[in-house]
Amino acid sequence: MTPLAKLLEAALFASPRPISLAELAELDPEAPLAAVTAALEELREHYNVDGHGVELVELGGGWQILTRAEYTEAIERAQLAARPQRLSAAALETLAIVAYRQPIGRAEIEEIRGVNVGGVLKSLHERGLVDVVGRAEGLGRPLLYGTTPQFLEHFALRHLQELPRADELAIALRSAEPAGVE
Amino acid sequence: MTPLAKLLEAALFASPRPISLAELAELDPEAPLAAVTAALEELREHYNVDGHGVELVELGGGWQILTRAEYTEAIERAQLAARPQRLSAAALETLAIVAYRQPIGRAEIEEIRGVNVGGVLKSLHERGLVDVVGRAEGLGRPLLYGTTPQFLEHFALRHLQELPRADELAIALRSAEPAGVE
Amino acid sequence: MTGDQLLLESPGGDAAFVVELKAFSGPLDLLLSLIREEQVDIYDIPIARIAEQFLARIRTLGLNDAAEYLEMAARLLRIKAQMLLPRPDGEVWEDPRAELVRRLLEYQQMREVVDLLERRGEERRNQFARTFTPPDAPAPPPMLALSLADLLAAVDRVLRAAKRPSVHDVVSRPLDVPAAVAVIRALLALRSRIRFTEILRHSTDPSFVLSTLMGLLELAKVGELRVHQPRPFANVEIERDAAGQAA
Repeated sequence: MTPLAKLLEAALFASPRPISLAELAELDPEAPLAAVTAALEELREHYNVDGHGVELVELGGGWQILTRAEYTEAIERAQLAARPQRLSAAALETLAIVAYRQPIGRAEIEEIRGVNVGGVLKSLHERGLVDVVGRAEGLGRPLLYGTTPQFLEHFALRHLQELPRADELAIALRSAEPAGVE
Repeated sequence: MTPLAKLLEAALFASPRPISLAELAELDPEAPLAAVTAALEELREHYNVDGHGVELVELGGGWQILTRAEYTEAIERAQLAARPQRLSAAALETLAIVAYRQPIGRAEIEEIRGVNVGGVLKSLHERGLVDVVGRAEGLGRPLLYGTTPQFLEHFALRHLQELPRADELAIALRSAEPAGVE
Repeated sequence: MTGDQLLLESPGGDAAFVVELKAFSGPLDLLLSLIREEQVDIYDIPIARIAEQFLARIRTLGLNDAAEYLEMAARLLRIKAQMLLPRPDGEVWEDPRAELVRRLLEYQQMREVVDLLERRGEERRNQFARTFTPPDAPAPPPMLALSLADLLAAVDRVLRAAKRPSVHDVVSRPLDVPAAVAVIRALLALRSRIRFTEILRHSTDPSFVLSTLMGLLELAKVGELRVHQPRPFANVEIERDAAGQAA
C-alpha cells in the first residue's frame, strides 16, 4: 500500500464517524485531492481483492471502514455466547445494600460503603439490576433505588422475601452457598 | 487471507476493546484453538508485511487492532481523533503502588506516597483503572484496591507479570513479590 | 523540573499558582530531589543541612500550608535533634534516620515503576483504538405508551387554562409529590380509570399540577398505573395497572 493509503486507513479506523473527502485531504496537506481519491480507491481495492473482513464504504457524505455484512451474524452470536461478566466486588456490595435497604438513596449507600458509588450504581442500572423507584423527601429530593425483576432472575429468586432476613444472614451464609450467584 | 483470519479481522475491527482468545474462539465454534492462534498470527503478519496503517497488538488479556504510532500526529492535527489526557504524577504513583502491592488499602498507599490519596483513588476508580477487590481484616475493615483489565490496556501490558518483579528493579527492597497478581 | 525553575517559568505566577501545578507529588518527592541536588549519600544523609534546605524550599514554593510537607519538616527536625544526642557507649546505636531511609528507598523504587508505566502509557497513547461503534440494537420499548413531551404539552394546556400566576410570584410552595401520589392513589382506589384533568379538578395551582405530573410518572414507573393518550392533544387517561400492583 502507498503511504497515503496507510495514513487514510489509520485515520478511518480511529475516527468515531465517517470522514469526508475534505477532512481526509487535511491529513496530508501536501497531497492533491486526486491523490487522496486514488488512495481511497487503492484501499477499497485492497480490501476487496486481498479478501479482508472489512470493507471501505462511502455513506453519509463520508468514508468509513465497516465489517463485512457476512460476518456480523457470527460476531453477534459470539457476543451472546460470551460468558456473562462477573460483577465486581464493588458492584456486588452495592447491590446487596440496595437489596436489603430498598428504597435507598445514593448518599446512604455511600455512607455504608465508605466510597463513591456513582459509577457502580450507573453500571448496575445499565445491567438492569437496579432501577430508580422513587425520590426521597428532603433536600434535593434524591433518587431512591431498588432492585428489578432481572435482579431476582439473576439470583434465581422468586421474590425478594426469598432473600434471608438480615438477622438470618450469618446462619444462611454458613449453611449454604447462595444458589445461582456467579 | 483464510476465512477464519477474515472473520477475526471483522470482529477485531468492530471492537473498541481488546478481545480475549476465548472470545475470539467463540466466533467459529468449529475452529480449534490452535487454528484461532494461527489465524491471529496470519493477520498480524499480513498487517506487518503488507504494510497497513494499523497493527495487531496483544494487550490487556486479549487482542486489539491499533493504529500505528507514526500516523498519530497527522490524525490528531486533522482533528479526526484525540489522544486521551496523560495521567498525573500522583495518579501514576498511586497506580504503581497498587500494581505491586495489590490488594492494598488506602492507608498503606498513603504511607508510601507520604500524601493523602483519597481524591486520586476516587478518580482512578472512576476511570476504571483500579477497583475494590475486597476488605481487609481489622478495624473498620478498610477497602482493598487492585488493578483492572483497563489498567493493562492503558499501559499496553499483556498481563501483570510483564511488569518487572520488585527484586528486578534497580533499587531492590525487601524481597516483596508483586503480590496478588491476577 | 525543580520547583524553582517552575517558579521562574510561570509568568506572574504567585506561590498559590505553583502549588496548584504540583511541581512535587509529595514531601518524599521533594526530599529525594534535594538529596539528588546536594549529591549526598542516601544512607548517610546530613540531616541538619537537608532539613534546612527542606524548610527553605517549602517556604519558597509556598508549600508551608500543606500539612504533608509540614509533617515531614517536623520529622526531619526531630531526627536532627536525635542525632545531636550523645551516642551510648558500647550499646548498639540505632540510627534515627533508618526509618526515613527505608521510606525514601521504597519511594524511589516506586518512582522507577512510574517511569516504566509512563513510558508504556505514552506508547499506548500514540495508538488509537477503534472508536466507531455501529448503531446498537434498538433500545428496549419505553415503559410508557406516551411520550414525556405529550404529557408536558397536556400540563401546559392545563396551566394555560388556569389563572395566570402574577409574573413576580415565583412558585413558592415546594412540589409535594407524596400528597399528589396520595390523591392519585385515592382516586384510583375508587375508579380504575381517571382522566388527568379530573385529578386537577379541585386545584390548578401550578405546583399541584407539577406535583401530580411527577406523581403520575413515578407511579407509572413503579408499575402502579398506566398512562395513555388516545390521540395527540387528547386528555390523558390514567389506568390502574393490576398486573403492576400484584408484582
